[in-house]
Amino acid sequence: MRASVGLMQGNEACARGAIVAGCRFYAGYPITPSSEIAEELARLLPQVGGKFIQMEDEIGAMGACIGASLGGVKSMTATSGPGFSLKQENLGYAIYTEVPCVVVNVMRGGPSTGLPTSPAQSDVMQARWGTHGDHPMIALAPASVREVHDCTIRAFNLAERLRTPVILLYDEVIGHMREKVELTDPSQVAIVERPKPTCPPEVYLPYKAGEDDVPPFVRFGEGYRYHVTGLAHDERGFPTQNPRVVEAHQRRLHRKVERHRDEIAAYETFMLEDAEVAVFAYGITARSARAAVRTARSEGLRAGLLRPISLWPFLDLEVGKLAQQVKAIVVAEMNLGQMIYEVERAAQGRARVAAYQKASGEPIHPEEILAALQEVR
Amino acid sequence: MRASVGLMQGNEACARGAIVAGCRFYAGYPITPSSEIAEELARLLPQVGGKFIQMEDEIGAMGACIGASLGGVKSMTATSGPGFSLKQENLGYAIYTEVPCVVVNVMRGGPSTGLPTSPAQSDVMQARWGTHGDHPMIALAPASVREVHDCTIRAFNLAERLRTPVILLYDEVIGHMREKVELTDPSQVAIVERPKPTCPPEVYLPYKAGEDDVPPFVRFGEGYRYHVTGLAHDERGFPTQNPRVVEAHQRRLHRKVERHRDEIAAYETFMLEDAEVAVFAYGITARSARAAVRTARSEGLRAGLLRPISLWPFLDLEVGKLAQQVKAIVVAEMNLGQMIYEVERAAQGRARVAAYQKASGEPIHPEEILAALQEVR
Amino acid sequence: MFDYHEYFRSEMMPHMWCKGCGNGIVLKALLRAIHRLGLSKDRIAMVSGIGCSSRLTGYVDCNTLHTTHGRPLAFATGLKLARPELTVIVITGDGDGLAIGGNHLIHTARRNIDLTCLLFNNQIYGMTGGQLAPTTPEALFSTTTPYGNIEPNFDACRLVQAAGGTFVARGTVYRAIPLEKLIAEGIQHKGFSFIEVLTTCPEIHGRRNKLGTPAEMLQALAKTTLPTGVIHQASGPEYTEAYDGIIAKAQGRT
Amino acid sequence: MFDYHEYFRSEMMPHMWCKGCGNGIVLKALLRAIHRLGLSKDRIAMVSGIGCSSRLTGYVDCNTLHTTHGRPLAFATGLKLARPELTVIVITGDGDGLAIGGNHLIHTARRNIDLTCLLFNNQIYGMTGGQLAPTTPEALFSTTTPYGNIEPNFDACRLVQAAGGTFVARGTVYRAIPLEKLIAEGIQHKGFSFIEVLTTCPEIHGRRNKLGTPAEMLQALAKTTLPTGVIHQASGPEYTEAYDGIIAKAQGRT
Amino acid sequence: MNSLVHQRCRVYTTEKVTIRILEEWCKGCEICVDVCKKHCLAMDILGKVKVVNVEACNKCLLCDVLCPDFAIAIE
Amino acid sequence: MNSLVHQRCRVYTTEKVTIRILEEWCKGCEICVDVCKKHCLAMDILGKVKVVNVEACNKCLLCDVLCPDFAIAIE
Amino acid sequence: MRYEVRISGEGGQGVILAGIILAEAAIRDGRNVVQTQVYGPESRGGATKAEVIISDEEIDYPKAGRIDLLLALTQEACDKYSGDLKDRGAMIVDSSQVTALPPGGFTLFALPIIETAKEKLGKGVVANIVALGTIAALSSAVSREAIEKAVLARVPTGTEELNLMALAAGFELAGASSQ
Amino acid sequence: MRYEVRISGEGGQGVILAGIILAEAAIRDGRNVVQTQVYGPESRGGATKAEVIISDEEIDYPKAGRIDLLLALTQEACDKYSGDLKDRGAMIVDSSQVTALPPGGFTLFALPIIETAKEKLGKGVVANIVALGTIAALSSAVSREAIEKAVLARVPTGTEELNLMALAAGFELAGASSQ
Ligand SMILES: Cc1ncc(C[n+]2csc(CCOP(=O)(O)OP(=O)(O)O)c2C)c(N)n1
Ligand SMILES: Cc1ncc(C[n+]2csc(CCOP(=O)(O)OP(=O)(O)O)c2C)c(N)n1
Ligand code: SF4
Ligand code: SF4
Ligand code: SF4
Ligand code: SF4
Ligand code: SF4
Ligand code: SF4
Ligand SMILES: [Mg+2]
Ligand SMILES: [Mg+2]
Repeated sequence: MRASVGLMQGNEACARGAIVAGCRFYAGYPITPSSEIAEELARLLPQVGGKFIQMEDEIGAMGACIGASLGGVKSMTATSGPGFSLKQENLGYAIYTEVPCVVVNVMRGGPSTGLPTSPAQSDVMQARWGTHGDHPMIALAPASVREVHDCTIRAFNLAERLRTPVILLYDEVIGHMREKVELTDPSQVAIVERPKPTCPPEVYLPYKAGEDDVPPFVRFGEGYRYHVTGLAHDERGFPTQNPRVVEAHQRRLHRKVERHRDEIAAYETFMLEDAEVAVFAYGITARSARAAVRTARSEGLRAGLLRPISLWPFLDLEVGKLAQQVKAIVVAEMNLGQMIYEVERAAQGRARVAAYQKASGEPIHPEEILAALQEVR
Repeated sequence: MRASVGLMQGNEACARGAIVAGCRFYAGYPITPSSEIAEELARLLPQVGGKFIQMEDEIGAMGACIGASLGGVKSMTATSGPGFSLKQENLGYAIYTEVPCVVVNVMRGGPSTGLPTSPAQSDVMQARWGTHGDHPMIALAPASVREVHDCTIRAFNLAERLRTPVILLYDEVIGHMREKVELTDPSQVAIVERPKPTCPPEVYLPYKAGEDDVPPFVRFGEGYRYHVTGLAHDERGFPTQNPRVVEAHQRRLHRKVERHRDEIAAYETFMLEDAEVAVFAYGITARSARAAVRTARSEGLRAGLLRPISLWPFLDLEVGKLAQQVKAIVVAEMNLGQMIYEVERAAQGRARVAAYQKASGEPIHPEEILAALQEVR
Repeated sequence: MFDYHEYFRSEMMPHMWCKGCGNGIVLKALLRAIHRLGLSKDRIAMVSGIGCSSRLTGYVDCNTLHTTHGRPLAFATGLKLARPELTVIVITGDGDGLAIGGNHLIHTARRNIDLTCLLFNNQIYGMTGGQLAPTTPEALFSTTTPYGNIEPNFDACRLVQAAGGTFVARGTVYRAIPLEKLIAEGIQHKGFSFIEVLTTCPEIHGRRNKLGTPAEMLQALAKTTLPTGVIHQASGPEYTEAYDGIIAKAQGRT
Repeated sequence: MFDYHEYFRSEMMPHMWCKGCGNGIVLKALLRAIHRLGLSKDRIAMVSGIGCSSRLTGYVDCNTLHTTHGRPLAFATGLKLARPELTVIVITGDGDGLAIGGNHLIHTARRNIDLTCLLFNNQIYGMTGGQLAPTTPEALFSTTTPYGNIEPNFDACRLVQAAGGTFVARGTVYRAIPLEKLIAEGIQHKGFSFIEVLTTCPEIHGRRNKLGTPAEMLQALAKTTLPTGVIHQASGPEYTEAYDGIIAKAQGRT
Repeated sequence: MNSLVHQRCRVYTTEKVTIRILEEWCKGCEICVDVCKKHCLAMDILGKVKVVNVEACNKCLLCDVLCPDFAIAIE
Repeated sequence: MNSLVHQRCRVYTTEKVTIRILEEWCKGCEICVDVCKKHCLAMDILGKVKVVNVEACNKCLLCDVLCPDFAIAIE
Repeated sequence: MRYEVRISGEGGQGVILAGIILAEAAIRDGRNVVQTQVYGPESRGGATKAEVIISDEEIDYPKAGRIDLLLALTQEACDKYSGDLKDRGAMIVDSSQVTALPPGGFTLFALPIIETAKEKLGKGVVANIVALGTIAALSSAVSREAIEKAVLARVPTGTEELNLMALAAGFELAGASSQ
Repeated sequence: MRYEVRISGEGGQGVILAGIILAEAAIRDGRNVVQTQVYGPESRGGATKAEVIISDEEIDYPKAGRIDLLLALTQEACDKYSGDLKDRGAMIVDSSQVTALPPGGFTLFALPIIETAKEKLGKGVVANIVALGTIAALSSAVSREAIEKAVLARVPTGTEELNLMALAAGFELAGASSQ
């Protein structure tokens, strides 16, 4: 497990990151292009005393993941589009009952079966809104193999810290490519554990949060007998229809994520200081965007890049500021318009927002983004 | 089936509207608060020679619905939050393979099991983005029992006309309340049938569209043997990975809905002509908003209401215009912020956008909206 | 004598089940079985789906998990793998466990993981107001079979046995003491135990089909033509134990 | 002599299956059975899920529907109800039909709707590169059981029979002529017919587990310990016909 | 807590047997009345069970075991 | 169309039997070679099947029925 | 003018049907109407209610909030559902069932509804129709003709007579009381 | 400088492994590297390819688009994958397999790679390693030392000798040809 410099595949990096983060349970169902995560963990988990199970479907996998997490074990599942759709109901359950876990979606072309072996970025809105009912959401979008590894660890840390599922979204190219990576020694990586109650069982309220809106969590079987339900519930975890209790719970769930926005928010800027036009791009597309910005600069166009690493909650503030600075923002995505809606909203008409979209199953080439930049210059 | 004036329940109106629209197949799985639609259709369908089946789950119900539609029968399914989450994968299949059907979601409190018997409006973003991959979406949101009936018919007409699933979204209160309704004689209602090919089988291309981007459709078993797949496919319906073909298909799907926006778009304005503040509200909340606007007017506040009946595609233009006219728009919804994102985006900073949100399981009362209006006046 | 109240969450009682509903009788048998086995409340986890029967978990003062419709066995599988030392009891209904959750049932049986599953078969969807279940007898009425049911129904025990279950039993709420024994045996069995409990829904199913008073419905169960008692028992490697073997292998210990 | 090519979509051939894959042999048997029964291509609908085997529908020149993973029986149920006059044949894999789609399988069997389901059991997930299937023999390797499989596997025929299937049969690609006959009988059977076909995945499963050449894998099937031939046949009301009775009732004709 | 519940019970007692009825919880399903072969039990006008013949009770426990509402206990 | 496919076949024929090989489609799995008890078939150096002894063929049809690639037909 | 009626009682008493009939009567009178009720597990057995809002204008907000007339057939229903009765509203209770009244200023009509059904009409199940009679009599919600027709249109054939008698009995009870 | 290599052949020839070893060799040389390949059903049997991009700078776009060096072990692979070879790029083909060449201006090296593996080394399976030798020799992609170490690190124990010989044979073939 001692990591250093080497060639590593994106999906492998995800599996290894999970092990470093303390993940000791994986339940999944195979699907291209995410299967290597499962395959790697089927091998690695028992080596560290953890467990891997291939369930009968993605719904069961999500359920088993939540069950294991309630058993006190850091848990993960991974899938791609069709499987991500199937997980939505239980994902909502985990959000509502505040059970930490990490859900990886390696995006492929869609909708439906689509292009199983081609990349896309067309599940980013689904990641935010896929399950029914009101819910907050945290999603990270790494752009390199190294970042897959680190974001997986961050996803676990955030999940445990905030008692909520965290979604890791990256596309087939990132999942399948091998890249030179330099990894920190696992012993140097900061690992977060779920907040534990300090009170005795008799007074423990599983859904009573303190200051930070995160209720302390104790695994099943430790004497803190409590109830977990996907029905609207009170601080004791018992079903309630009391409108005030229901509303308060709903609002706390949102606030929990909202108030930790700064802890969650992550992005990279590239040559943005003096930029007059900017690209907004994430994941694989951001790599092309970086290349395009380099070329644009060499051609005298003051371009820059805002690359969100955390997609949800959305970087409203950062995009708002960007819109004040630049003339135009090119939103480049491998879909027919998803994050651009958020950029438009945050820009509030202060900068022109232009789209570069592609849904052919191929990654966007730097030259395509360069052309888009030149058009809005 | 001769309709006239009478007391009718929302869910019953949905079932009756379906029969008038020519629906002859229903597959579903019971869930509160939508079950009455199924129960009513279990009774009505065989009376008109149609068929009803209760499937083993919502996934199967959505699948059966698509199968029946390919068999040439207008088909419907209905559900609520948790079931709507489960239907997402097959819903995407129907969109991608262009199989018409109507999917009803009677919204209840959520996420997860939530409040099964309480109203909410918290699945509207899910309706747009719930399935993986890029896809267009049509969704209607009636606000009265009569409108449930009419929107159900419209949903079928749009579905058949555009070869795509159409979603009907309303909440528990609308679904369960009984109201005086006056229905047009069914024989006077315009019913749309799916576009049929005029060419012989040998040259039929099931996914080649004409001018209007809607490919003609022929049911299975008529000599036009063809292939339907959720994989990316070409005009013949055969799997392809050709980037140009894939991209063209994706763009046509979006264009198909986009170019018929005017046919789809529906909304009501109330006292908006000279309004200086407006409410944006749909479904049950719009009824409270109407009452609030009345009271506001009586108190000298020039308020008005924009009530979208079609939620998706979003009424960008109409909201954009509204933002130019009024000082502020109050978006009132029974959720913690969903359509408000779209309103903010379309408003482009031209009007203040304020939220009135409630997630307690109770409908929003007119006085709450009135207070919100007074605050932004 | 044994006092059920020791096992209750007093805040949640009395329970929400209708007058005369058989679910309370099953709950009693379950609590007696737990008591008889001397299991500590801290060491028991109960996992249920959605339905009237699944509300049971809310009432019992142990580690309880009320999951999503049809999925309790999947959640329980994860929990058991994470904490093999817990006694995990799954509560499900005929809709929850045989309709939407049928697949998890057969796969859990196949894996032979050490869970005890009680399936409350009341022949109907009680919670949602009386729709058809895969156990509703032919010709009976439900809200979704207004002209009488035409679907054959499942023999849950046969199905679970065919799927590989190693302890398969059927009891009824009318014979509550034998039921208690079956439950106790199921819990003690190493591997997947399945106990179908024939129970009654007088409020919804009974009323619609004129099946008589709650007591009459109970008594009718005495005459079931289905076999009762332990129907099948076999031994085979238990899943969490087998997985320990994998860990040993992976760590080079075998 | 009979010419398979009459039934092909020439644009889609040759097929995508690997060298030596048993799927082609099943396709042949199926086409011969169709030919033998003299069914018109226009009157046949084939519905499949997702997997190598499910790609079959793309090759056959009839009304074909390649659905989502695990769901072909649900789609087929809707289609059959809409068009009872069509002969509906469902193609599924052991992952598609027994893992994710297991629930639809048992419920379709229970309803006894007139579909013919061919389940291609190659003991593995071929399409996704060789993960564990619920049919993978114990101790064998797959990409998700790198230390050997510890899960018992399903006997699909037993399961379907227990669920209520009225025609249950098992054939192998090694005995391709009897297979053809089983398929023909299944199609002719009124009600749900289930035919498990033991087939081979030499490229993925065979290679990883060193099961020999394609021919050796075929020949190994001759020695299967599972019963083959028609395993169970019964008669019972067929679902679409029973539903016609409901329509008659609703319309006051009975 | 137990004792608290017990205090809320109506108690009928003889040397051989004690029958406790938790009226609050009794939903009046009449199961106990029906299954008691000794006719010890009956319904009162408010639809709650009452003991009409505690002497006849043979401690068969049927009522105790079959009451779905934990409203009757035999000791 | 059939005849088109047939034209693309290599044909081996005797009075008793005609063996057609559609080389384009043959993937070289060797199943036919293995199952032919009469040793009529063999692989060529490009990994395609060829008929080496058409005379010996007893029309058992095993090769025809078991070729997964529709590449060999016996008439 | 918006007029809000709430009919409450216990599951099985026919409270919902009474609400529906009242609503249909209002339609016969040419008025607008919305009827709602409680759903879900908590409505099985236990207290339940139906609400009817009648108006000549369009009815925007469909839920009752300021009840003009409340009828309670059981004590539990009265306890649970009398909260929204408006100041000086009318409250009809079954005199044998409801003994404890909520605080507040309202006009009370304590009538032997269930007893009348049981004893005068010999059928406890028509208590809901008796109740309807009292509502129609004590309010201007619906006309007598409309409620009679509405009752006839809803009840099973063969029971028309009985139900009309029940309705009349309700009118009578109310008449006796309001004199 | 970005250097793009594509290694193509047929499933089972070890093309992917060759790509991985090449990439690992580049890492040993202290360079940045990205390796990609074809996935999915179409990569079973049939033509397949692995791509390696080597650079001293950060590698943004990870896919090959202007190939510097293309190696094709089969005709099918050559037909399918030679499209992106840049003008004046290098093309190494197996001389016995690839007979028809694509149009365009490139430096061709037709080498008996498979034959060398089969006949000189007695093991057809090491053709991929022979191929690697030719690539290392004919390009400046990786150093000889790095590729040797990379090969040793990846091949099964017991086959080190054979594989080093295969690599050397590749260098030799290339040397002979580039002289
Ligand atoms: C995904 C989903 N679909 C449907 C429902 C609605 N639902 C709740 S309980 C239930 C059926 C209950 O039947 P059963 O399992 O037999 O339990 P019972 O109430 O009869 O004890 C259904 C369909 C749901 N909660 N979630
Ligand atoms: C919802 C969903 N989950 C997973 C997949 C990925 N997937 C495609 S085929 C397959 C399994 C195929 O196995 P099987 O049904 O046995 O068919 P085979 O390829 O072996 O013929 C899986 C898991 C998918 N397409 N959709
Ligand atoms: S509805 Fe039926 S199953 Fe549910 S609590 Fe009531 S009687 Fe019991
Ligand atoms: S992977 Fe296996 S099942 Fe799939 S085509 Fe290849 S040999 Fe056949
Ligand atoms: S214990 Fe038996 S005899 Fe005594 S009251 Fe109960 S049922 Fe009757
Ligand atoms: S069985 Fe229980 S709930 Fe029913 S009447 Fe007797 S004591 Fe009351
Ligand atoms: S028909 Fe039989 S004998 Fe003739 S070539 Fe084929 S396998 Fe050999
Ligand atoms: S069986 Fe078919 S594909 Fe295989 S070698 Fe023989 S002819 Fe070729
Ligand atoms: Mg049930
Ligand atoms: Mg398989």
